Amino acid sequence: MLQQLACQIMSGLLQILSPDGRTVNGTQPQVSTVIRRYEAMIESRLYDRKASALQRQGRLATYASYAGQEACQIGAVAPLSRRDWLVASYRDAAAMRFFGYPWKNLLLTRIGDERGGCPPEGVNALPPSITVGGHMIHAVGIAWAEILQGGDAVALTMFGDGATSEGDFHEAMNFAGVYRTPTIFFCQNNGWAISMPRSRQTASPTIAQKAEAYGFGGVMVDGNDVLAVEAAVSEAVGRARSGQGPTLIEAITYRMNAHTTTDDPRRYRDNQEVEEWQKRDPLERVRLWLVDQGAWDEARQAEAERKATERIEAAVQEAEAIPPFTATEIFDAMYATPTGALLDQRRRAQVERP
Amino acid sequence: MLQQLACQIMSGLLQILSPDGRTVNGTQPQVSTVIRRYEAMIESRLYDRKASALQRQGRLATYASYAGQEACQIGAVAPLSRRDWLVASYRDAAAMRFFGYPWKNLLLTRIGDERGGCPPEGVNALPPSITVGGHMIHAVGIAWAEILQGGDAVALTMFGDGATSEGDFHEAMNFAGVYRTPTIFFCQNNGWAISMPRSRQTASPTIAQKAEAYGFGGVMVDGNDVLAVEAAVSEAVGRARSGQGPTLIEAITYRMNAHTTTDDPRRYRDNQEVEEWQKRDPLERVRLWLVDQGAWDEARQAEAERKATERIEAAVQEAEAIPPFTATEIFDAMYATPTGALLDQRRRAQVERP
Amino acid sequence: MTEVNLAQAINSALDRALEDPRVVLLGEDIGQTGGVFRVTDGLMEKYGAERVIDTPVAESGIVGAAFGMAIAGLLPIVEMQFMGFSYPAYDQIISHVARIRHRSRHRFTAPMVIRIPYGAGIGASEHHSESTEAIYAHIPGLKVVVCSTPDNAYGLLSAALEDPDPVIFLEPIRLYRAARGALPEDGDPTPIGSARLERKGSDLSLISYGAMMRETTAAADRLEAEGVSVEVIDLQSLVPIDADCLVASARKTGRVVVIHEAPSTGGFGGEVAARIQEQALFYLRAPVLRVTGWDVVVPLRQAEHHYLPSVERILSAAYTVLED
Amino acid sequence: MTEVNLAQAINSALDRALEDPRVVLLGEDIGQTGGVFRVTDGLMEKYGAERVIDTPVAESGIVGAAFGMAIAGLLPIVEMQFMGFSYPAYDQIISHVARIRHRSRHRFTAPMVIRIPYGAGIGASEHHSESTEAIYAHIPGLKVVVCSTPDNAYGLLSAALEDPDPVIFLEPIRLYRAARGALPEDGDPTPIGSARLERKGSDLSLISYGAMMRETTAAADRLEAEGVSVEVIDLQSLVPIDADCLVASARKTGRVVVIHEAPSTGGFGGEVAARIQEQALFYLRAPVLRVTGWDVVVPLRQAEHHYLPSVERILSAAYTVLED
Ligand SMILES: Cc1ncc(C[n+]2csc(CCOP(=O)(O)OP(=O)(O)O)c2C)c(N)n1
Ligand SMILES: Cc1ncc(C[n+]2csc(CCOP(=O)(O)OP(=O)(O)O)c2C)c(N)n1
Ligand SMILES: [Mg+2]
Ligand SMILES: [Mg+2]
Repeated sequence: MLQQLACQIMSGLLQILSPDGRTVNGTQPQVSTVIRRYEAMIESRLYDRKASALQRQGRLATYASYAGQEACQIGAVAPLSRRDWLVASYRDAAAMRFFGYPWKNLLLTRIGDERGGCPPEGVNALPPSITVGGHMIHAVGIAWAEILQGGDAVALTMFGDGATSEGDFHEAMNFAGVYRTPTIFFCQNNGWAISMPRSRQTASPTIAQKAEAYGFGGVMVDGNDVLAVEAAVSEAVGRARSGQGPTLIEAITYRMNAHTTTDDPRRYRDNQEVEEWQKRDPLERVRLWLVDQGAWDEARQAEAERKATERIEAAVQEAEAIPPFTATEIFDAMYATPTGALLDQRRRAQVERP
Repeated sequence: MLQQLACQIMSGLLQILSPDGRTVNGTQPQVSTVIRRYEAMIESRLYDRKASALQRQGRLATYASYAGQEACQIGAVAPLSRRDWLVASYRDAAAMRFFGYPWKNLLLTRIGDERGGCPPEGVNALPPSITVGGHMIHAVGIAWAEILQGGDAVALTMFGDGATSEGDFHEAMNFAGVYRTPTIFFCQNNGWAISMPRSRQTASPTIAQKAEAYGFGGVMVDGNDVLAVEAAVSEAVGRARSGQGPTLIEAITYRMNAHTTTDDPRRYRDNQEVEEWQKRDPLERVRLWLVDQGAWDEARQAEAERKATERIEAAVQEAEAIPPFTATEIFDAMYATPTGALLDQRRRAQVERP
Repeated sequence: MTEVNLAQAINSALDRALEDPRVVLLGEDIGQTGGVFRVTDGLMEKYGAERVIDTPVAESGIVGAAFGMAIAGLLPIVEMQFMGFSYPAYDQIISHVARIRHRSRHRFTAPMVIRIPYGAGIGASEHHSESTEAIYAHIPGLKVVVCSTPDNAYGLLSAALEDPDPVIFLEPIRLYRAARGALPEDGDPTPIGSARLERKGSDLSLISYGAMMRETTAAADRLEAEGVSVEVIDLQSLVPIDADCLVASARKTGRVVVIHEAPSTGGFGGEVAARIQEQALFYLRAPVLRVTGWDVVVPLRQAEHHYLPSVERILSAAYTVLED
Repeated sequence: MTEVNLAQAINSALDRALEDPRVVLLGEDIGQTGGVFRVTDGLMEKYGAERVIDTPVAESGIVGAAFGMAIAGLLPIVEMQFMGFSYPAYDQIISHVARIRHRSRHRFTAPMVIRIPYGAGIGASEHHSESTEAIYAHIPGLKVVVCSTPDNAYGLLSAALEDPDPVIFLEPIRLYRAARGALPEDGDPTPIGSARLERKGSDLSLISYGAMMRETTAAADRLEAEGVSVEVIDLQSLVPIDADCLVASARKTGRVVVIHEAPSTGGFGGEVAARIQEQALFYLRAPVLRVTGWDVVVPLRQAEHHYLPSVERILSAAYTVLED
């Protein structure tokens, strides 16, 4: 399989499942695995809808929808094991959830509560990065530490096409190349960075090819094809784990909704473009294939949606049940032990705002 | 000639004059031009020696020798016209001088006097950059302004192999690519960034190829061959001037001396490497060729050295004759008009330090 | 006299600025969408994509490129999308923008305006609520101004554009829509370096700037209703600072409270307090108190209100100094 | 008891630190050459290139990678080659290093030490003489310490390494060779957050830190010779600050001069003066004066001496406050 993969990578965009639900190049995916991926994508899609709705109701602050990018999100983390690390961004809630970061935490962050950034022990995922670009080098440092400590875990970092313009992208890629750290750079090229189209973000024909400037390989993959994404990441993880260093993966995808709930995409893009991408929906092609295999039907769809909705609703309830910080609790996590100035201020906060 | 050039560039390192003073590929350079370049290189070499000596005598603060890189320095700026811009680094005194920035100013900066940073009107060269990497984007902005203002000047920026690791290199290259600014990125890959060898600075096989990540072209040139450097830059300038955008040029060269006068290269590199490069001296091959053409002899050499020495000595005298700033003059160039706080401080400086 | 909000006032000032062909605007999403706060709305349509420039996501590059443009004779106005995203550009600002005049003894200069939306209060994500003006105010070579009303926004931005030196222009996010008022009648600049005496008084001086002017004037109203004569000063300009105004007020009232939303330690309030005691110590009848954000990262939406200085906290400090 | 200089003291502390296998050093030219000031001399040979790591020229990358290492359980000590080259890393420091504990409510932490050589006095090139501690002291989540003697360099660095939070460790370049003394006998850490009472006195308090301790103690010597009883405080730790020590001293002497080499406006001296007047106003018999570098870029070698606070300038301020 690897051989075959490599050859497709060479010839351009890696694709396993076409938009009309047929496998390309005679690959035969395992039905049970595909079902698991599809169920995760269903849950992700539903969470995204729920979160968007909550935001409209004023129950979340802002929210960044990943609808259309579910294949990237699930495919990118599927090959990771528990000991690996995920260093992702504000738009990667589905990936983080699939990696074990609870919906509850992801919601909390969006509700506006720092406790969202505290996943359960054992979940090796940093809180989602809000700054663009700064977090990729963290995945390099983590992976590097892994080498130095003799482990074989890898670190995968997720970022957008816009993030590749930041100087920090360059420094992260360069360090990864020089020290051959087991880092996977996973770029979701969703065509836009807020209002800036990919074509004006950088003049290089592809993002994948940027890896060559750092002495390692880059691949392009159909980001709306969960199997292709998973295959590309699997290979990169394998390389990283066996000491062959980093890989850059460019997943071509599309952000179907606004940048965040405060954005109005009609100001900068044609609805026609959105409609075009609608036809390449990442869920639909998996569903078609599964139906074709006789492994899926409407009943199973309904059941999957019901279960997912239950889990999401439970998470919403849990998250919303948490009382906001009191005036004094905001002082408690700046240092391991609050400084004298903080203790003093905490006291004043209590007195002055009774 | 351009055609021929391009083909050599494609095949790797561009070279016109081999270390033993023979032209490669049947190029026939113009003798009078070569003499002018050679004389500039002689003067540069002598200045470098003088400045190093002055530093040892405590008459300069630190000094960064460019010995071995004279072909880069002269070749890089030779194709520029007066209306173009030069944005260079601490090691580029010879290039700056050849562009019109007086030795006097370059000395002043090294003596430790800000007036070094004030070249005569009409010399479009920023004071040498001391921070590594931050200045390249300035050449992008300048070149961009040129487009917006309808001019056809170009901006050339000089930097080292180490500088390519900074995030600012990436952002500068990316902006130049996106806006197709008439910027020439001239990298002197002298093998070392203080104690860091080029091979550990980045894992990409060449620096030139990094340009591809930004959608434009990069070329490699023998940096110890002044004619090759000039040819490569000429072509890049031509492209930039005619609206074809930026070029990255990697000139392969070597720093023969210490990083600066406070550095001890024996700590990190073999003398053997230095000796190897001695054989590729950028001045010697030009001299050999000129002698071969019957256009140079010992008398002309002596005469050129005498004249150069005179000019350098005059500059040293001029620079050293300038009295250091008084206690109040240091306040006079922070703003167009000093702020109240500065006026107040200037008064105190006079009173408290009589 | 039409009323506009703060964002519209800045938009008007930018619009007028663009009549000068040297002016270019650069920033992330400022063109096509008119900026995340719509401050540059309509300007790209009016002046073209060559002068109102949408840039890649690269703050250091934006400032560095603008610096080059300024060197070459243009007059760039840069937008940092949020103050929390200005840090990648900090090196360009401190090492180059602020220093080129000094480095070249006036030979090269970089007059430009760096607009930075700042401050908390809209329940935004992390990094979107910063108030780190102190890190800019400490850099020799920069001027730092903060607007608080449509009037001074327009006036200070006009002055910043006329200034031969680089100006950091801070815009309180919380007031973009909330602060409403008229534009200056004559369109005249507001001199950089002069504070605005919001109101005169004799018992107590409240000194603030930017978004906190709201809470400050509200506190002043309350105090006046209680019979305290309050002087309210809007600094407007952190660098250069209007020391005369501050010192005169402190000498007159003998009681001073400084208010800002940035954390206390190392915040600009320390500079104000230090200057006042330097020049008015023996007039002070109480310590100069600072009412500031706490020394913590601005909390997210659920607890943000615990962070921002409230009218109550200002009042509490006022009562304390009035007691002495 | 062998005498060492400041650079050697730091080298010893690093050497001892490296005995802990979690410790790694990262920086430009720290390995093969032992650092431009030879502070890390010999450490790569002793501990290997995997633990004493020469990096590419990329400050943001260095700090960001070290941050990742810290998250993953290592204990990185980063060297910024000069303070003037730390700005490209400012975003990583403020946005990530200082905040990950807060962002994750203690779940992830980044204990690490960022060593920064700082200050003027050796006639260096531009950007090599910076003293911008104020921009670090204003960031919640960081601790900021400044050494001034071999003893407290060793002690503070040891404490910084034991600290569960990130510490900015400032090293006065001017004292690397000039400050000589013994290492702490027991190798014990110097508590972060406590000032050092360099000498006790009753007429006047001189408060300083880092390289300026030299001029400060010299001025104190002169004053003592003239019969003035001078208290000298070496802050050591800017964040957290030892407010009790400062306030007690101010209350005792009633006359305070704060000395640092950074520019005055927005410098840390403002914080010190503000705090003292807040807590000791009615004990003050004269304004707290600041003797600082001027609000200019540090001049190059020929005029640098005009910039740095001199013993005379400290004396002049001392006489002023003693007169009141
Ligand atoms: C350092 C920094 N600069 C600017 C921003 C504001 N911002 C948030 S998202 C975004 C666009 C990012 O685009 P991309 O990387 O393609 O990711 P996408 O949002 O498309 O997933 C920008 C400019 C930021 N968060 N951080
Ligand atoms: C931002 C920044 N970081 C670090 C330094 C310190 N420094 C001065 S020169 C240098 C090496 C630069 O190497 P290279 O770019 O190859 O240029 P070369 O000195 O070889 O000409 C370093 C790290 C600096 N000047 N600026
Ligand atoms: Mg995108
Ligand atoms: Mg080099």
